[in-house]
Amino acid sequence: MKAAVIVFPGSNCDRDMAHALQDFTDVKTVDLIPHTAESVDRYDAIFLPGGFSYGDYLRSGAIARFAPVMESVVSEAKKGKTVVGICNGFQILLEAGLLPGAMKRNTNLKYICRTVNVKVENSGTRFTSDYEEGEVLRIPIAHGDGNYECDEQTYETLKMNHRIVFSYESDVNGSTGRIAGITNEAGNVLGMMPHPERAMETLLGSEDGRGLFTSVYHHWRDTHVVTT
Amino acid sequence: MVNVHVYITLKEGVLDPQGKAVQHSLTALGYEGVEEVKVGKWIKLEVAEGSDLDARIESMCEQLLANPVIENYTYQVEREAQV
Amino acid sequence: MVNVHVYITLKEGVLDPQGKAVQHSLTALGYEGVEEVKVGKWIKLEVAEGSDLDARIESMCEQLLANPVIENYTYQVEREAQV
Amino acid sequence: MSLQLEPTAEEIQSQRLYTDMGVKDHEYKRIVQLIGRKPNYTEIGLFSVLWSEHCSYKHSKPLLKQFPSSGTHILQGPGEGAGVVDIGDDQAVVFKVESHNHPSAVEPYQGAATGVGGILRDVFSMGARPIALLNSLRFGPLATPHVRYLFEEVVAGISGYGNCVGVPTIGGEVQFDETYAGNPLVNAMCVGLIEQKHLQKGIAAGVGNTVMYVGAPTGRDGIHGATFASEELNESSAEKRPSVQVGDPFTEKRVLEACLELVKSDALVGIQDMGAAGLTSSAAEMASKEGSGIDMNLDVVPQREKGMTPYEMMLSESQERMLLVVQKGREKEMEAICQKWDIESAVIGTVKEDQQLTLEFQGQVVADVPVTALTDEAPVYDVPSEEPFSYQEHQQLPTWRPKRKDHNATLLELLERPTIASKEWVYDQYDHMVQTNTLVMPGSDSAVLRIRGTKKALAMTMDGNSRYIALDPYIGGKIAVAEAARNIVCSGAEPLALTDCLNYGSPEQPNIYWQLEQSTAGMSQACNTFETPVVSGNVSLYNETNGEAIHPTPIVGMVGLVKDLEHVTTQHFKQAGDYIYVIGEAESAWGGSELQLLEDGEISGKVPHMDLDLEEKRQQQVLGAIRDGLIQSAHDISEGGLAVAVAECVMDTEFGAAMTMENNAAELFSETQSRYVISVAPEHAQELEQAIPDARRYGTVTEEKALSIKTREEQTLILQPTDTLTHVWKGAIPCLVRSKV
Ligand SMILES: Nc1ncnc2c1ncn2[C@@H]1O[C@H](COP(=O)(O)OP(=O)(O)O)[C@@H](O)[C@H]1O
Ligand SMILES: [Mg+2]
Repeated sequence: MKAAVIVFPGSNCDRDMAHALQDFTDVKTVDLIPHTAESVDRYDAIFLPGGFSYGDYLRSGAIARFAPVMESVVSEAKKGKTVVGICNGFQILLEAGLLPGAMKRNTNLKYICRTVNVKVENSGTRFTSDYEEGEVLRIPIAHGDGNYECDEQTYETLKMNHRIVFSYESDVNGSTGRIAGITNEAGNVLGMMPHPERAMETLLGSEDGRGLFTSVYHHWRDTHVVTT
Repeated sequence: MVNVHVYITLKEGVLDPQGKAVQHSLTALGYEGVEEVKVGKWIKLEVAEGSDLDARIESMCEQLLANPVIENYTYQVEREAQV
Repeated sequence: MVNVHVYITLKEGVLDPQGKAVQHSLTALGYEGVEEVKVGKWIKLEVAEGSDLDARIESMCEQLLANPVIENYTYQVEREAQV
Repeated sequence: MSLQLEPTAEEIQSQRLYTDMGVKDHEYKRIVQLIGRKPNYTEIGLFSVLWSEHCSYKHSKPLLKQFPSSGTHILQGPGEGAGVVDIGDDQAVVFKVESHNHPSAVEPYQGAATGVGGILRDVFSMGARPIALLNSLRFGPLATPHVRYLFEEVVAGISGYGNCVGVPTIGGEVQFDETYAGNPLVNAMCVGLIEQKHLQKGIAAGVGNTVMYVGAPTGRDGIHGATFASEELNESSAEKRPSVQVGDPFTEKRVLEACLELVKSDALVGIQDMGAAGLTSSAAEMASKEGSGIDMNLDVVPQREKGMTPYEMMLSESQERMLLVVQKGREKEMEAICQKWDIESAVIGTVKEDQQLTLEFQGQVVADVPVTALTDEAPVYDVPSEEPFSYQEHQQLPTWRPKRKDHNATLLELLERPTIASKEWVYDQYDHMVQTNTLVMPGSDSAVLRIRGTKKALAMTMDGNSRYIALDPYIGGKIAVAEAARNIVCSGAEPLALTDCLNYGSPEQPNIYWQLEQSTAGMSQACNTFETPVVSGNVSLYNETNGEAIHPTPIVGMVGLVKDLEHVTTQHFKQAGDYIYVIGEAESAWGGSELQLLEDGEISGKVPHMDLDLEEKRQQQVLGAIRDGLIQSAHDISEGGLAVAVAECVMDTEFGAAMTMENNAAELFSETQSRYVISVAPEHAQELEQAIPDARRYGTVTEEKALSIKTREEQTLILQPTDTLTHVWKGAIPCLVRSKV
C-alpha cells in the first residue's frame, strides 16, 4: 500500500503522521506530498495531517482547501479512495465539502491539549475494523476549533447511517452530539479531531491510535491482495 | 478602487461560543441589560471597480470569506463621495 | 432594546497576518485587483436603551470589546424605524 | 517623519533630543568622540538601541563574566544566538531563554507571542530544529481583573504562537506574588536539536560576500523596543509604545523550515535573527564578531509600509526576519529555497573590509559609523552596590515559627495557593505533544523528550524562587540553580548546562545592583559545584512600576541528559506497596516559605540553608539509584514542604500514601533544601538504603486512595482522600480565573 501525507504550509503533524504509518503498520510507501503537487492518484490512501495550514487564518482549513493538491484529493475521494483528515485535516475536509458540517471555536474559547476518552461508535468502517464497537480509546486532542456543528437534519442522517464513527465520552469542546469523527456517505472519507498518530506508543502514553492505521491497511490488503 | 466591507456572522440558530462569552463578561463587569451578543467578522477589501463588482464580491464571499454552512454575510460598497 | 453594531479593526501600521493571508488567497483564486484586505471584528449587541447609551457602549468597547493598544473601534446604533 | 523633517545633527545636540531615545549626556559626548562628529538622526538611533541595556548589558556585563561558561561538553557558550552543548553521537542541544516582560505588560497576547517567536529564531538561527518551548511566568495575585487579564492573555499568546509553529511547549512555571502586580514577567525558553556539522554562527565573514534579508517585510513595529525594555514602566508606557509588534506564527513556521534548509548549504556563511533592535543589531553584531564592515542599501529592504525612513527601518522590531551572509555569486540558491517556502528575500548589502556600518538610502549615505563604536565601545558601568538595611534586619530576626496547628487544613490551603496549585489550566492550552517525542508531559518535575533514533532523552526545566532571593540574594541564587538541577535529576537525567534570565529592577539603584551582584555570585558558585556552565541567557532590568522594583528574579532554565530511556522517572507513585522514603532531614527553615506567606501575608527572616556540597552529593546519589533501577518515582521537596510534595506524588494516580512522622510543622511544611521524596519497590529497599544513607523510610504507597500522615502514637496529622487533594489542587486556578469580581 502506498500512503500520501499532504504537507500544507503550516501543517505540523505531517511527520508524526508519517512516523505512525511507517513505524507501526506494514504500509510500504509513505510519502510527504507538498501542497503544490498536481496529483495524488498513485496513492492508495491520502492523509491530511494536523497543524495550522495557512496559519488557520480566516477559518481553520478555509484557505488550505484551495491548495493546488486539493483538486486531486477531492477527485480521488470521489473515486472511493481512502482519505483521512485528522484535526486540521478534518477541518480542511469540511471546508472542501467532502464531509458535512463545520467547526466552531471550542466552547471554552481555548485551545485544548489533553488525552481524552474516545468511543468507537462504529467498528464496521475501513477505519475502525481493528477496534471493537463501543471500545473506549485514550487519544490526545489538540485543537482550538473542534466544536463540530451541523444542522439537525445532517445530524440525524449521520446518526442513522452510522457515520458517527468516534465520539467523546464526555463533552470536551461543545461538539454536536459529542461528535469526534465522521465519515462521508460512501464511507471512504474520515475526518476526526483526536490525534491517533499521537497514540502509537505506550512510551508516550497510549497506543490506542494504532488500530486506525492498521484498519486502513487491512482494508487495503483485503481488497487488493489476492491470497491463495 | 473601491472599499468593500463584508460582514460575516453565524447563522441564526447557530450557537456562538464567543458571543456568549462576551455577553457573560459584560454582565460580570456590571453592564446590565446586555441581551444578546454575536461576534462576527468585518473584512475590508480594496477592490478594483467594474461592472461585475457585485458578482465578484458575492463569489469571493461564497467561495472563501464566509462558510455558507454556518455563516451569513452581507456587504457594502463604499465609494468616494462624487464631486 | 436597541441593536448596537461595533466594528473593530487593527490600527494603521499594525501587522495583520490574517488580512495578508486572505488577500494572498483571493489573488491565488484568480480575483484580480484585490489590493488590501483587513480582517476585523463585527460585534452585534442587544443593549437596553437609555440616555447613557453612548457612554456605556464606549466604555464596553474600551474595557472589553476592543484592545485599545492595537485596535480602533467605531459603532452604530440601529433603532427600529419609528412609526 | 520623512527624512527631510528629521532633526539635524545640531538640533539633536542643542535640544538634547538623544535623551528621548534613552541616551545620557555623557554617552552622547562619547559618541561624538568615537565618530569624530555629531551623529545625525539615523546614527544616534543606531547608538541609542545598541547602547541600551538590553543590547549592551552595560550594567550587567561584569557580573555575567563570573558565570562559568565552558566545559568539555560545551560547544558554544554565551555570545551567539544560543548556547550549544554536546550530547554525543555528533548531536548537540541548543538552548536559550529570553524575556518579554515589558511588551507583555502593555499588550499581553502579542507580547508573549512575539517572545516565543523571538526565542525560536535564536535557536533555529544556530541551525537547530526547535524541539521544545518552556516558559517562566510571574504575575500579581489573581484577585484583580487586570492581573487575570494579563495572565489569560499571556498564556493565550504563548499557546497561539507555539502551537501554530508546531513546537511543543512542554514545561515552565508560574508564580503569583504582589511584587509582580504592575510588572509581569514573561520569560520564554527554546530548546533545539542539531547535528553538530550544521552548527551556524552569526558572522559577516568574507569581504565581498552578500548580505541578504530573509523573512517578513519591515514595518514600523516596536521601534525602540530595546530602549523600551531598558526603562521602567509608568503611566505613559502605553502611549510611548509607537506600535506593538504583532506575531505571525504562520510566517515563522515557513521562515523556520526555510532556514533549516538554508543552513545545509555551504553557500551560507553566517545567519542571525533580527531580534531586539532589529536590523541594527543583527548587522552590527555580525560585522563586529568578524571584525568586518557592512554596506547596506536600505532602498531594497522589503517594506510593509510606505515612506519608511532609514531610522525607522533600522530600528524596527518587525518579527519573523533573519539576516544572512552568503557567498558572493550564490545568492540565487538561497533565493530558490526562500521561494520554495514562500518567504521573501532580498540582497541588501555587502561585507567589506573597513569596519564601518554604512547605510545608503535614495542615493545618499545616511549613516556611516565604526562597527566597534556601536558594539565593543558601548559603555560598561561600574555601578555602586550597597547592601540594603533590610538584609541585616532579616538576618537578625528570631527564627520564625508557624502558628497553625490544623495540619489537615493547612495542607489544603497550601494546595490551593496559585503558586503551588496545578498549572493544568495553563498547559492544557499548550500543545505539548506535537512532534510525538514527549515522554514526560508538563506536570512532573522536568519535562522529558526522547531523541528519536537513540536511547537518549533530554530533560528540561525552568525554576527560580524569587522569595528566597528577595531575603537573601546570595543563598537564593544558589537555591535557584540547585532547585533546577534537582528537578533534572528527579527525572533521571544528568544536569548538563543552563541558560538564565536575570529579571531585576533598576541597576542604577545601589541596593538593586547589590541584589544582582549577590545573586549572580550565588548562582555562579552553584554552577561551579554542579559543573553546569551557563551557556546563554538574557538580562531584563528596570522591571519597576512607578518606582517600585520587583523581587529580584533570576530564572534558571536547565537541560539534562537521560542516558537511557529506562532511566526516565516521574514524580508520581507507581505501585501500591512501594516504600516511601524521604531523603534529607527537615530543619526549621521558614524564611520565604509558602507557609510563612500564607500565615503572615509577607516573607521575613533567614532563608533555608544551602550546602552545595551536600546538594551535589545527594543529586549524585539519587541519579545513581535511578540509573541502578532502585527508584520508582522521585520528587524534590520545594514550596510547601514534604506534605505538599507527597500530595503531588499521589495526585493523578490510583494510589494513596500512609506515612508516619513527628507532629512537627517543620517535618510537614518546611522548605529545607536538598530533599526528595521517592518511592522504592520493597525488594530494592535494602540496596537503596545503602546507596542513599540519608534516606529514611516514612511509609508506604497504598491502594486506598487517601493521603494519611500519622504520628507514631497514631495521632492523625493529615487525612485526605486523593480525590479531594486533586480537586482542590486542580480547581484553584480555574476557579480564580473564572471569578469575575
Ligand atoms: N544572564 C546571562 N547569562 C549568560 N549569558 C547571557 C546572559 N544574558 C545574555 N547572555 C548572552 O549574551 C548574548 C547576547 O544576548 P541577547 O542580547 O539577549 O541576545 P539576542 O541578541 O539574541 O537577543 C547571548 O549570547 C546571551 O546568551
Ligand atoms: Mg538573538
